[in-house]
Amino acid sequence: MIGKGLLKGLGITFKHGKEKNITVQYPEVMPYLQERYRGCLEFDPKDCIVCGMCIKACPNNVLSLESAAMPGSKKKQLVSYTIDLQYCMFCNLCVEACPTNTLYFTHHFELSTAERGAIKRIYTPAPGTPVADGESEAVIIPPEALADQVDTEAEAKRLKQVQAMKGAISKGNSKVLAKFVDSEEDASLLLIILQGDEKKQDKMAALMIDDKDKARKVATAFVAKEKRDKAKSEEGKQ
Amino acid sequence: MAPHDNSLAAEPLAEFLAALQGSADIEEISQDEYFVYLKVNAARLVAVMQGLLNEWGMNYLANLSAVDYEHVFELVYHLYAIPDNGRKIAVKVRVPRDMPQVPSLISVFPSADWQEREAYDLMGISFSGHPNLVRILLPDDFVGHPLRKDFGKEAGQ
Amino acid sequence: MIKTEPYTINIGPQHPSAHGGLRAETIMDGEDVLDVIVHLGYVHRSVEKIAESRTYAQFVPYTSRLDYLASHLPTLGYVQAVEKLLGITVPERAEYIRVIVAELSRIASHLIFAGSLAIDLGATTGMIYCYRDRERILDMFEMSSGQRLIASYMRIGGVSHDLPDSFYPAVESFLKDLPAMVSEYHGLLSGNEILQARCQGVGVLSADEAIAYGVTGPNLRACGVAYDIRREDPYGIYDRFEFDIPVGGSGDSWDRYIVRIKEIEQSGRIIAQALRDMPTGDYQAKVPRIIKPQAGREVYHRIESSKGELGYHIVSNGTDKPHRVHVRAPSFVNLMALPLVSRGGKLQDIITNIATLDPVLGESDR
Amino acid sequence: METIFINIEEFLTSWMVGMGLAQPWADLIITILQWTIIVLIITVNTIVLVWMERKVSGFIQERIGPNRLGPFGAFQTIADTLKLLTKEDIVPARADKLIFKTAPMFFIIVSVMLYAVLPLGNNMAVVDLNVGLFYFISLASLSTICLLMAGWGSNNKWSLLGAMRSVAQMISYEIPLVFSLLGVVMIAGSLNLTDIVTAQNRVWFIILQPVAFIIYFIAATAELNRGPFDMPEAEQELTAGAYTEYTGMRWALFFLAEYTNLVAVSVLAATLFLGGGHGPWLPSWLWIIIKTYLIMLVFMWTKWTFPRIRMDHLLSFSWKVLIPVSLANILVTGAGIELFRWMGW
Repeated sequence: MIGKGLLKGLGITFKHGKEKNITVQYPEVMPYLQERYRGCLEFDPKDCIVCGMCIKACPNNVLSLESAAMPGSKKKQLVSYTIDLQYCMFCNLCVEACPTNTLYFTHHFELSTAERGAIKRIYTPAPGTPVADGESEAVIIPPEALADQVDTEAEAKRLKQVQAMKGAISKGNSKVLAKFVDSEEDASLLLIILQGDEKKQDKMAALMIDDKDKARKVATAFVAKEKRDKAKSEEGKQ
Repeated sequence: MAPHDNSLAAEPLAEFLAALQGSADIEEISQDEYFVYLKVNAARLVAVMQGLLNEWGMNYLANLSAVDYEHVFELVYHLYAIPDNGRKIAVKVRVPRDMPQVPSLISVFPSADWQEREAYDLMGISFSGHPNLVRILLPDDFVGHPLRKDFGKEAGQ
Repeated sequence: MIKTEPYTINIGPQHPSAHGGLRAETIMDGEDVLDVIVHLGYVHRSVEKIAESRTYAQFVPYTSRLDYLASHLPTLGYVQAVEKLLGITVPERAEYIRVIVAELSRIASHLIFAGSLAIDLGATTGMIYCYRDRERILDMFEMSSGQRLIASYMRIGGVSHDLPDSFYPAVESFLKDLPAMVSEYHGLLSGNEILQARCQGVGVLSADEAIAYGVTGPNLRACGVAYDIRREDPYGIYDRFEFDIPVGGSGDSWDRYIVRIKEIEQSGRIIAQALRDMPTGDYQAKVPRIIKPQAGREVYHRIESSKGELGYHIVSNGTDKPHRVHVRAPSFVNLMALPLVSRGGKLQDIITNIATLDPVLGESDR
Repeated sequence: METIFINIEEFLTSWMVGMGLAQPWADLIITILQWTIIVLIITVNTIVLVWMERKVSGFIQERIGPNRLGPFGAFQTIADTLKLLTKEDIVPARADKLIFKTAPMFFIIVSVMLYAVLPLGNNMAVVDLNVGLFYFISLASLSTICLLMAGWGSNNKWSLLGAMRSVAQMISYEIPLVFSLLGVVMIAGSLNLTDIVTAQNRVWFIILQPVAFIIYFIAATAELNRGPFDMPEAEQELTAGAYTEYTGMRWALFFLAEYTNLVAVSVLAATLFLGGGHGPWLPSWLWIIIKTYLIMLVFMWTKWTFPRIRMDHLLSFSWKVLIPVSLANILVTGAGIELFRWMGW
């Protein structure tokens, strides 16, 4: 009979009126979280052995670290460790990759911040913390201290030089480049490459000031690659 | 045993392979444990597909994907039959990069419609005879075909 | 004779029933639908391009985000495809764990289907009940993987964790309550004459059309074709389980609904068998840390996702990153049938058809 | 208790006449007072009803419903009203501005006018009209014009679709609604609502006219545009139908009018079928309130249980089922009345 299903539906909804509510009143009552729940990604600097496995495992470049060579040892020590949580997918790959359980997920899930920058977490080892590995006596130097060691005046001069070099490249002065490649032709080719790519330009300018030999190597590599690509694309057309 | 044991059964294939050996349309037949691969010239694609549909009952075009190999594009069509007849066929067509044109399969398999539009949109392969070859996933005013290897490489952040 | 004029109306992308960004440009004559033009891409995230710049293992979390309503299924398809590419055999226990979570995913996805169909037809309470029961499945995913919705639980060669002890009582009590839940849906939704009238005879898809348009999964089975990849082309260990393939008859929206509700029960059967037969042992195979498949190898692996045939076409170039990953998304291909089934119907039938074709736009737009 | 309101009214009139005011002027002031009170009641009642609707849906769906503001979330609706009052009033650039702006006003005016004839207790109708029922029905069908104005004035396809749906729906359901009431009128022998209530002092008409009551209930749901017949609004299909372009207080007026209509229709149902103010122990006006709220609970219960029906099914249901059944009901009623007369009751 038509209407029987309708009445049955009414009966079901009526029955549920008496049942217990399933609502969890969230801010007052915190939801029950399972043990493995992946809330916020946290880092514990004291166990880190600076192996970089987490950074290799991360699909989205969330993690980065700064390290310094430990005096008198091949090992490195941590200077700072950054978790840029806004890109994190909470996929657990870094946690699985970490050999010392330095990275872990907490149950804290209220991650919103008032400012975009605040979601980036930067961890530094506590100043004066000896490195976990007992072999050397190395002591972590806080990054602020490291910054003091840099000669600010020399750095400013260097930056000025780099800027000048960049200006020359973007203006199309291939003479500055001629020192770093074999021929005039290559220099103009390199100029085209560098003008086309802002990043390469920055890198090259810095290298040309800091390390002339390395700059020469990189420049030749760039030119050689460009030539190869050209040859290939011509081959492709044929 | 191959992982995920859904490899090809030898039984219904022998006859099929024998019949195809003689076909002039097919340039090359190869086989691994999961698929029979047929290499076909783009010009003969529709005829081959029609043959596979009519004579061998391959009525289900499951997948169409386009792969960018530096100088050529390769289109791979994965065919099955409903109800299953044990044959799993991947038809491959190679087209030159500077003139990527393939005849559309809409007349044989209507399911090629959007899949061809997708290949056009993302890989820039044009399907001649497609009634409505416009972008499907990207906005209409998008420039370029992002799945090509020479499209800007800076992915991620 | 009154002169009428067809007009165009845009359903979506901002529409309560657009299922997350579908735009159906509808050409109508009064309330009658003359044609539907589907526009996709509002949720396009270039997943296939991203795959080319990630290593094989790194791409796993992205696949979870394809079909976020049954996130274990797209991950399962991807990791199995890579395992095929590498020739890795997965430990027995991992295979059983995969089956259990995959079938739970399928139930969750079908519950979303029933709930969203209910709300699209205006029965708000039906939706709430379905979502309430799905919540129990999400709790189980939280136990096993630590994440509720986008679990990324599968790993190449196994799963990320073994199942915790708390998982077994939860899944057993869920299976125990499943018949009661299903009978409640039947009481509130299936038995309802209004819902029947809204679904029966609406959006009819014939078996031939469905095959020609590549429609798969429950939508194909609703047309009376018993084609289930778990049975036809078994992957993993699906050949060990006993289950029925529910089929419909006429291929209308009602059959698509009923087939899915019946599949919930069948998935329950598979989970019960898997729990019974599950061996102890490893949950992860030994997989090299850096995965570099042979150059030039390619594989197409397909699984029966909750929406239909989900396939991955992966081409390797010998490096640790795939040369090409193509996702054959069932929602994408199934949506092709939307204009076909909607033509000649009413405006309200489009809503029913979108709901019963059950597309997930994250998957179709990729 | 029974005559408390009538006593107050009489006291006020005599007080005004005693102050030297002419009788017609005193009556006018009293009438204005009555209307003001009715509008106040309607507004306050809507706030209660919105809260009740939310609580009912919460109970059905195993939720709590509003619970933050005041005891049991009772002030939630007040907060909502304040929010709506402060919202920006958006008029679409291409809208037919006059029609767009006046539609909600007409809607609420029409809804309030319905209360003129409703007896909210014994001898408590504002106007004791001898064609009260006729007046009610003709005014109720005016609301469709307001919806059409809203849909047309918005210059939006969704709105227009919703408006056209509402017109088709109202026209179809007006007929079974009237026919279902005819049975009651035939038994009572009057169109005056007070007389109809008096006619029920022995037995309620829901017992004599069960079919008519069901038809009235269904048709009234359709007239009210409530689920499962909320075609003009249909938020899952038409986004919000005729109300798509309305914001802030204009939208709130529609909302208010819908609930006003809901109360009016429920009062009418209580009056015609549930014996109006008849009932033991309690005063008549309290009985009316209790019965009205019970009927409204059923309205809400059905809304939150059923899916929305399809437009063409809706129309064919009216023309092919409800109208024939209601006609048959009239026939049976007529025959029954004759039979009873013949038997000498």
